[in-house]
Amino acid sequence: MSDIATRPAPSLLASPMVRFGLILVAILLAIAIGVRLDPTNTLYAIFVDPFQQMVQAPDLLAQTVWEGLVSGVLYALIALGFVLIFKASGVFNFAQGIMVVFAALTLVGLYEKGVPAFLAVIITLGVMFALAVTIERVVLRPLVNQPDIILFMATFGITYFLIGFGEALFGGNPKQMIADQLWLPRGAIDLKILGGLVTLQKIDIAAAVIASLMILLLALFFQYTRIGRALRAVADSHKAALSVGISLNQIWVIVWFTAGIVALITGIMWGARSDVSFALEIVALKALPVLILGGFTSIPGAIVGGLIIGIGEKIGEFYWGPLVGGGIESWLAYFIALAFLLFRPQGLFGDKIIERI
Amino acid sequence: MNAEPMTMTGTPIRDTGEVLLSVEAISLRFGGVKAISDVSFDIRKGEIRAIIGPNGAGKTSMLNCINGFYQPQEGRIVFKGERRAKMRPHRAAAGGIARTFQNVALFKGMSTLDNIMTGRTLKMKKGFFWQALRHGPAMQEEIAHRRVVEDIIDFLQIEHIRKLPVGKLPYGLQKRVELGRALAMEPELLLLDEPMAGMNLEEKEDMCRFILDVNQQFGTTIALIEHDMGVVMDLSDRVVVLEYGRKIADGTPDEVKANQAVIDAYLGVAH
Amino acid sequence: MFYREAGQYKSTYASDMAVFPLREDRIGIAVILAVAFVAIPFFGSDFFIASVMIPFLVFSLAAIGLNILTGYTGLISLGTAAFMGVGAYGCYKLTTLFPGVNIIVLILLSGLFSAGIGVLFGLPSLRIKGFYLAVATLAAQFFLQWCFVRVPWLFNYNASGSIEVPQRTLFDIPLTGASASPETRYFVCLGIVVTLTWFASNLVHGKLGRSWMAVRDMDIAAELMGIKLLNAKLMAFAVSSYFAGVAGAMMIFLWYGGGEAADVFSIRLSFNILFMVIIGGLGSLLGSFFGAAFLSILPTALKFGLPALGVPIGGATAEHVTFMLVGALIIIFLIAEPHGLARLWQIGKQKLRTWPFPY
Amino acid sequence: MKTTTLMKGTALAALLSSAAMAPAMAQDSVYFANNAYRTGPFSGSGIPIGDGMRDYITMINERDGGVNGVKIVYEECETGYDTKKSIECYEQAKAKNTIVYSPWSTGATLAAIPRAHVDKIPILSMAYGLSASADGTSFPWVFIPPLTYWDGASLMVKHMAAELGGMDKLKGKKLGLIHLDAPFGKEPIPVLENLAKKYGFELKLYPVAAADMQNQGSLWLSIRRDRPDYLYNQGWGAMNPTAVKEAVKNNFPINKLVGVWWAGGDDDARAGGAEAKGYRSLNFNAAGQNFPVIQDIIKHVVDKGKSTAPKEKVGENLYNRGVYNSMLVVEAMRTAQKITGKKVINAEDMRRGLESLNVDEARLKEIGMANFASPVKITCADHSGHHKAYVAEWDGTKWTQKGDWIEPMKDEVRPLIEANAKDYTEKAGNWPKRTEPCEKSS
Repeated sequence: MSDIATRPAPSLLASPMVRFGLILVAILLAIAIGVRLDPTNTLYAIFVDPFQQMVQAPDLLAQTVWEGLVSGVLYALIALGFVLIFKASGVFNFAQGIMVVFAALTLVGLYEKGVPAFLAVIITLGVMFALAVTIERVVLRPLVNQPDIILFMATFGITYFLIGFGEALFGGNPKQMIADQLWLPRGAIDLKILGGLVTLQKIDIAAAVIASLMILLLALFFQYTRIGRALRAVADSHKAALSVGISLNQIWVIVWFTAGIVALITGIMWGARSDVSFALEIVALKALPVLILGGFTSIPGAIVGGLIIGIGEKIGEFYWGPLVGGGIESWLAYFIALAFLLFRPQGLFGDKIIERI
Repeated sequence: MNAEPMTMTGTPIRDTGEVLLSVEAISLRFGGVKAISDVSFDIRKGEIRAIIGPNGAGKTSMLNCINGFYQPQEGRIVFKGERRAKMRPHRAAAGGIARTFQNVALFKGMSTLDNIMTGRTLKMKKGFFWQALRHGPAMQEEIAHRRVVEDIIDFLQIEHIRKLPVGKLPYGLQKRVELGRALAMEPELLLLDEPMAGMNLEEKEDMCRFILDVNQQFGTTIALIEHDMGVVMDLSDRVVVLEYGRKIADGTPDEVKANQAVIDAYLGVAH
Repeated sequence: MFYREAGQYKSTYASDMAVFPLREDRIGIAVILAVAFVAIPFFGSDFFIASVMIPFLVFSLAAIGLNILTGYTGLISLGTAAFMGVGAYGCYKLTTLFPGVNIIVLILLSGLFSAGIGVLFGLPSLRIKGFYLAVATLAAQFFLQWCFVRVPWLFNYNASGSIEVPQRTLFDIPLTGASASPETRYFVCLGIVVTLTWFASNLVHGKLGRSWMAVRDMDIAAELMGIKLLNAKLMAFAVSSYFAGVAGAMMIFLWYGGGEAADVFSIRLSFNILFMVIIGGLGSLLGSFFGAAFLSILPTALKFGLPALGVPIGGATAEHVTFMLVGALIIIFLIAEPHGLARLWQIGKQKLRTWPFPY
Repeated sequence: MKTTTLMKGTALAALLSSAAMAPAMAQDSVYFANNAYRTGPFSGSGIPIGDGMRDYITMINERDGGVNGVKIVYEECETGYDTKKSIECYEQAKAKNTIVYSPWSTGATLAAIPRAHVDKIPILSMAYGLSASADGTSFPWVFIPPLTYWDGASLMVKHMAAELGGMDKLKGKKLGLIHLDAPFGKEPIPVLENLAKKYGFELKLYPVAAADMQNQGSLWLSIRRDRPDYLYNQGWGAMNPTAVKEAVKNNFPINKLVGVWWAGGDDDARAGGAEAKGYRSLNFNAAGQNFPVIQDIIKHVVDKGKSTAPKEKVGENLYNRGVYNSMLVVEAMRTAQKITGKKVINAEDMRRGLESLNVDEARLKEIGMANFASPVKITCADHSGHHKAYVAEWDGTKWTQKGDWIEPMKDEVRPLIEANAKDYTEKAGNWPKRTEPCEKSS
């Protein structure tokens, strides 16, 4: 073995300050909840009642899980865009969220200007390709070999630029996704099961199917094409890839374009569920806890992480949210991710952190 | 090469004092891989102790165990009579163990002066509020420690780079600054991990001189890892040899030189 | 020519360790302070003081706070706004609990609340690093923002859910509340910012600052030098959040003058302050001022300055242009000078040092 | 280097100072600053409102040559619905001597209220802002016609009772409140809580965090679980279309979902597609182009290319609401001119004008707004008027009036307003006592 090795990670819980902090948080939470409720019923409300509800109304539980699953798929799609870029270029692309909005806006904007729907999709893909080329030329190439943090910051710049640019071009008002024109199904399938009704939106089913297909395609692409192999090589080592004659610039364009395609599909799906507006950009932040869970470099991680976050926050909000007045969905995802991090700092599927000296 | 004439004679002539640190049956594993198995040796007060061995023998891991960066699964380390199975790095530092690193681990964004001043961190006692004021006692303390640091800078002859950021210094100078940073801690035990790696002859000679001076002037006990056998044999009082995480020899340079297992290890006898 | 170190000898360590060892720099600082304390309040219009200078000062302080955490200690935070919010709400509670205590004291004390909360959310930093930590700070951002809306105790059960800034005086001069003149509020802000900047400068030049930078540059080596990582990091969180908290209290009490505070301390603000730190220069106090000046004044100048100069620009267009410009500038800066405006300033000074004979 | 920096600084300072200088104003004009948000996540609502406001003022200037010959210099200040920017806008409006400040967000209103009382600038927050500011005795400088959020909440209860067949039928029913998790969204809660106690119905709260406006999945699951009989939506921006879509998706009877007037944008309802037909919202202005006033706007402004609104958007609900708001400004100005006898009025005159504002049926007819809105009367003590509103229904393409104009429960709302005004002024500490005399006419 070598002098370089994994270091037994220090147990966080062993640190007295941490333990103190955690106990403090727990006590504060307990008090906060306890004050709101009849004190004797607090424990019941936290530990018994939600589970009773789950058993009593299994249809609602199924519906909650389904809702979580669908939003999890969408989170996973955004996270997937992050992972693709991170793997190939080591850039933590903060702009992925705005790319989703930008792609969807371009599509809808073009349609509003009278371009037929499917032609609009093709043109939007062209726009995303142009965006990828521009980002590679203007941002990545001059910043090559800079520390990761600098590249991360640069993607903030891209985000802001795209917000201004997108609003200037298409206006900031919410727009409706052209779901019908893209032959996306509408309506719902009502399943009379579990002593109740579980409603599955066709658009949600379509989202899940399309997402799965896309992930499958990406996997095949990585596994069996020349470019895919090159991408994996770059992910392993930039220098090694260069030394066997892979053009980094080309790879970056391809990766950012791929992320752009993912963004467009995410935008269509999410837009069809609500509508296309810049408020989506904030929802896209939810992809970050997904990344924490799944690790920055793992595609399966992004998917599993997305599902855990999606389902976790829906169940948390639905069954425990009312105890504190609801609305906990806005931060629950981050806390779920944090809780996981305390035990696996590198994420569920992330590469092991190696500390060497 | 400059040398201390006495060690050339081969016998352990220096009166090295009582045991400062002893490593007792240490084993360290990473997952299934054994980095160190059942190694014991001691370091006596005032001596220069070398740890040598082929690449991957577990030398750096050994140093990492000594100053608490790694925690061995088995065995104990006794330092200044105090037994411990677990040790946090900052406790080791507080106990008087300082070290340098194989690949220079300086604070690249800081100046030479600030780097060496960090070595004084443990010795500076003024609290937060005095620091925020940076007047009165805090300033006096800062100045007192600055004096010590300036002495070290003089000693290592790096006055000219005092205010430069270390990231841009040549490698040899960086190693010197790193030594200065360790010295600023006024350690009882100084661990040097390949202090001469990647240096040219002239720089090596300088570094050797510094090491000997430190040992003699300040009476600092030194444990060093080094690949240059000439340097090891010239500098050290006693040598411990590791191979594949096991100790294969321990003794004076001459004894070690004559040891068949060591010769095999270095000449690469088939295993 | 004017700016030389030649001829200035340091005979004591104390003078060599001064923050501004050069006479010219000290004169420069004196001039800036004179302008800030005398010229601006005398010659600036109310609009300039209230909408340009006070925001600039508030953001400078917040940026210094974040710079201590991100620039000096290397821990990225996306939760600055939430910590500012803690300061603002903390100050509001203090003013209701201790109506007799001077408001300036309360503003300075309110930072302690955010320091405490900052430490709490800094705990994971021992175990997680880099981007992971950045995401973890988002937990603080969203959770605290939720609390600002959801815990009615924080806003004294006001039906409007907003902070109402009471009038508080010093020597019968109103410092806060609507009747406080922009000049007074500006002086209070300026005083706080100058004092706290001085503290910050002392800290980063001393033992604690060195520990922070050591943690940033090579945490493992720092640990082996005897620096307790958790302590150094938590200290950075505490000091950083303190600054953010005071900035937040100043924001509501001396700038906004009350209102719907919960949505003020949003993720957008966190990002903005991060940009200020990046553009200004990571690890530079001076850079924090540059960054704050740049990003807080630029949009205002675009929006109000251009129409005043006769350039027809609609409000919405100005807004879009600002976004695009800020984005583009971030990228340009990162490409041209990753160390920000502060480094450009240094390079400029270096050139000046040798001017007019650069060789 | 240094000198140049200093010079640049001075130049910038000069530039910004001059930006705030009073505009070179012709003798016969007044300045009116309006906050607009044509950018940001709420711009979908902000754009039609801004268009409506601007177009009405432009029409008055074009058609009548101003108000009694005094042109209104209308200027928009972009806020992006951001409080920080709105404060800048306030400072600018003040520096330019606006006759009235129009904050256009609850956050901006709250921030401006204390200042306005010192700077003596009237605030016209039309059916938004601080409900308590309807108390003219405590808030002489704030006006909140034609009704407050609390009136809206009481209207919702009345509407529910009317559909159920009487107040007594409310007992045992469930009313859900979907609201933006911010002060604006929480406004109706105290009134609804009181009424729930009084009439024995149950109130359920469904908060939507600003970050989750488009992500309401779990909230609607809770609605499915709780099965409320009616839902009141106190939402804004991207939250509304999402709520309508979710209601459709979750098979919630769409005609039982009623939005506050700000949840009644055309785009909000359109998002739900054909199934959104029947979605309702409270309203205090009529939608559509069939009013003389809108026709005049089309004739004098839109057709002449002086509007940024496309012709088909003219007459949309929020556009018309912008028109209504500008009408209040113009009528108040006219009143001020009448009271003071001056032509070019200032902010203090405008306050008096607002306080004596009385737009009755006849006047509405004169200005081409018959059946467009209910008459408005503001008095010295009552700065809102708590006027009638109606329930509008989305017919799939446009908003139509459903049912009559109904009075809010003024007797429920008024005590609450007075209590809260007292609370507000007490907490603020030396809140200025009202010194402005009431007009004799009011």
